[in-house]
Amino acid sequence: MTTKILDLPVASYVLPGNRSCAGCGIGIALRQITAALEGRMVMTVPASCLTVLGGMFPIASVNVPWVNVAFPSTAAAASGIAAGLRATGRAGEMTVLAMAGDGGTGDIGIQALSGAAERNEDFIYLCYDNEAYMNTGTQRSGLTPAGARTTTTWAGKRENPKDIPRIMEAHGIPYVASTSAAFPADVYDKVSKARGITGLRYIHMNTPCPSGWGFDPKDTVRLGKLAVDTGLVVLYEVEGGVFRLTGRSASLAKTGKPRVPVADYLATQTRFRGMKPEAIAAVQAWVDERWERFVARDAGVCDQDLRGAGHHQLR
Amino acid sequence: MSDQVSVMTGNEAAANAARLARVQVIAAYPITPQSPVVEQLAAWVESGELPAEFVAVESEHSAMTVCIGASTVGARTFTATSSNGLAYMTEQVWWAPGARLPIVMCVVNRAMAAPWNVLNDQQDSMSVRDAGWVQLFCRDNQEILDTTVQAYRIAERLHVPVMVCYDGFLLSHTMMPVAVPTPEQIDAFLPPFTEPFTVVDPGDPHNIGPVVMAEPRADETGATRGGYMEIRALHHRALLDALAIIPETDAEYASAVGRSWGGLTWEHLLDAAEVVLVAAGSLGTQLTVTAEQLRSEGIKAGVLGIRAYRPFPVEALRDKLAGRRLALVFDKALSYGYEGPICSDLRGAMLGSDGAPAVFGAVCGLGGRDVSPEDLAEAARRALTDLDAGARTRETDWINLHLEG
Amino acid sequence: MDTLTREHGMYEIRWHGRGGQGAVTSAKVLADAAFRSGFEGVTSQPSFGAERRGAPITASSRLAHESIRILSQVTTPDIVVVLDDSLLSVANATTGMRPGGTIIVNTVKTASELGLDGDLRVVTSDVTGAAEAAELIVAGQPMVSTAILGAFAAATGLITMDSVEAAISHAFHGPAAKKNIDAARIAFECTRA
Amino acid sequence: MHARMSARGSGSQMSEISMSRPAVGEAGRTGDWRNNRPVIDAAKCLAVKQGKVTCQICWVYCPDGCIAQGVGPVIDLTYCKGCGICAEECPAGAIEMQPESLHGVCAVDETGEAAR
Repeated sequence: MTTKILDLPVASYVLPGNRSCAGCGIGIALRQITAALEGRMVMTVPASCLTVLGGMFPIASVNVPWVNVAFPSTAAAASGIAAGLRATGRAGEMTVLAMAGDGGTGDIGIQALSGAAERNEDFIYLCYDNEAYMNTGTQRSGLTPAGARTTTTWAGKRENPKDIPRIMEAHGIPYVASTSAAFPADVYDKVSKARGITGLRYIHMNTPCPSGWGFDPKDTVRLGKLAVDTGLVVLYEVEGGVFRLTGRSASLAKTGKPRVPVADYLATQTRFRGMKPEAIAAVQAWVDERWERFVARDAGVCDQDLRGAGHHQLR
Repeated sequence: MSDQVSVMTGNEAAANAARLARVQVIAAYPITPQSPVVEQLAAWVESGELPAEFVAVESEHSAMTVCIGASTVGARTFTATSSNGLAYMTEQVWWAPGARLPIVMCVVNRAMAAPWNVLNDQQDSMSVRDAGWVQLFCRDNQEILDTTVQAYRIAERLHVPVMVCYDGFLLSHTMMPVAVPTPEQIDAFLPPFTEPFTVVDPGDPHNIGPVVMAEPRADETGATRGGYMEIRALHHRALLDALAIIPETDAEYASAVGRSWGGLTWEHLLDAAEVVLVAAGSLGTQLTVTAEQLRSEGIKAGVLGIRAYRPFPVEALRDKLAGRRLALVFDKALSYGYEGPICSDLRGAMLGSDGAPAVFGAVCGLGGRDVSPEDLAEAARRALTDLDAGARTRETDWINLHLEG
Repeated sequence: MDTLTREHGMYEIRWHGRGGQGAVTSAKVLADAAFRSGFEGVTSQPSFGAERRGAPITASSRLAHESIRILSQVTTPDIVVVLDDSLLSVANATTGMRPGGTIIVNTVKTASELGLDGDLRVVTSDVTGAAEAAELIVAGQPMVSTAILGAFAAATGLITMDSVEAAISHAFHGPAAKKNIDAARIAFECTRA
Repeated sequence: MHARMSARGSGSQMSEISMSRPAVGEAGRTGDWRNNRPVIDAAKCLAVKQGKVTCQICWVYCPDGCIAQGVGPVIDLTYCKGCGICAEECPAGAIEMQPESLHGVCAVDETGEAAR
């Protein structure tokens, strides 16, 4: 069951007057992430928008321990922090949370992340996916969706984004989840669940970005929800190899309600302006195919194959 | 209980030092000729002989990152690498000193690719000399063990990482007798690390390593705190402080363990020497044979070994070289388009000092090119001939180079 | 413009805007327009660092009849340009201004209503109104970044409207260029000293 | 101003490393970034109408943590950047984004009170 908004903790670790852009999705989610860990945590963060939100020396904007690290190194830094806490007898004092953007996770950070996942290091890795290098001015990443214009794909990106949660699942880690900053309670629940699991827990979080995507900051939540309603973003979790849809995606699948056409979502953002009908149709087909696969997995169709991939029980 | 002498490789000596230093987190990635260091440590961790976390990372970049993460939360850390491995971790080789983390890393000196070559020279560590680490060079396996232990004391007093450099194969894979101190001796010398600069505590949250502006800025109490340049200036000051801390630590080690390595520099036959042969690492050991040969020929030669390359011991070098006719510097590395790095640094250090000798450079041993004491002696004779002919500066002499086939 | 003349013939300009408002664009287009107006030396630079939408930012420009060899931020401006009057209370816009300097403010208020003290020449222009009149609206907001150059030309006489229009045409294309030029022309007309 | 590195002493107030402590307002009074301000219409707010801490949707979605739970919620206009998410998401349509110019430029504190 999803935690109700009124049951979410009131305690807040994200301080007002921080440096994030107005309407940034990261802030909405970070409030719940830190609350779910009750501040008993240490974050490690690479160069990214989150670094800026965290504040410039000598003042910090988030009231939890935080270690800034180099761009490619988030998962390795979390590995080192976890090892250091074990070695000094402090592992029980705090959860290690690695938090990086899509580029820091799926592009430059994927080697360290894959290594840490293979070693089943004991930390939560949360990727806030705002679908491009936003902190440097909206250059394409490997997770930028097809059709999106960025400052390095002026005519719109040709390729579909790589599916990092599936890559992480293939490592056989104990917990993989997909969530969205537009669903704070879903973020809270998944981080809370991950907190109680040992080993590498991976959470992928769609995070709308007003300035990079080209929409009015007031629409951050509305568009994040709309993305889920189209099936472009799917809320789910894979726990111990068992897949299930969660929250709005689960009800969408259960009711069989028609999904919102992708075109309606693309029309809300200037980054997709000028997309040709064929390109939109291709994205729709891609979303449909993925959605059918997710629904089938939710019904247990492909579960068996993927469950075999978990190998950490050997350790 | 006193030292037990065993015959071992330089890599084994380094591993023994890490064990004796009671390192808490080890992270490493294989590369020749460093791998045996961490293989040995992995075995000790598995057997329980060394109660440490061993993180078998997927790259050198991550090896240094794991040390950074673990050191940030106050653990004593160790890693080792060589050549391209060091180059691959370069980003983090800069991060560690900038974050003032007392990490110790052995660099088993090896030639840089391309082309591939696994043998010794010192190009790898020279290429990161400016990153802000203390760099110490070792001349034999005993010094590797003793220096690696000393490195922790230096690093943790200054909050600066220390790179212990020793020559690949020539030391790393060469067996020689090494006296291994007892754990009690080392425990008396090296207290646990308890005072990191970094604070990682949910009860007292800090944000470590955030963006620093160019100019100083007020903190939450209104007090002005430094900008990037002030933080870097204090880092530089710590390196300058190392000029005193390194010899002090060596002296403390001598009283605890009974062996001293001279601190910043070391010397052989320097009394009344007119020609001083200068080098870092095992080449210096060979040069002692060369100097004795030259003395037997009536040439007043001596050796001045560089133990601390960063910080560069300017005053010690000026003092030792004042009044000599010639300093002949042997580099196993090159700044392409210029000359050997130690030669450049030494010439700069001598400039304007009283009684400064002429400084000539020679490059040798790149990519493991063999060089004998006699080859080095021949280079010294050539240099003296040039000096007698009136040269005060000279092109770099390439020893044992066969461009003509 | 005697008050603006400096011994070495250089004019220093500081811009105050908000992230996303286009002050950096203003400074860039000014540099081009000034070059086209006969200044052999022009520079324009943002204040370097993270820019966030809505957050106050500054930019610097220099104009001279010789090549400019100073790249530091402008701290003693001859001219200050403020892209909206809400910045006056938060950005210390007049700090360091030279005596007799000119401050150009995008506002609907009059110069005296702004309450700016000191040995200053206060010039006002409803640049937002000009952008609205020219239908220069992006994402619901009137864009003042180029229109302000009309006010700059009227207030200082250092650049011609012809050069402003040429510089805008160089930076923008098609209908966008036309709207920007229209806005700059309207702003030129409604500038009051 | 310059200092000789070889001499210790000055600079003892300076930090050896970059390490910050948390405080509100790292980026300054970010309320200054705002073009439009959220104003809650108490007559429409569900929490006010029901006289208890209910709904709080504006609270949960505020990216900056500028809204405190309450009957009805309280917006901190010193730091509210004016993104408008609260107004967009309010199920009762009780929050309106009003142009700052209606309020004058320096009136944050008084009108912050008024907005409650």
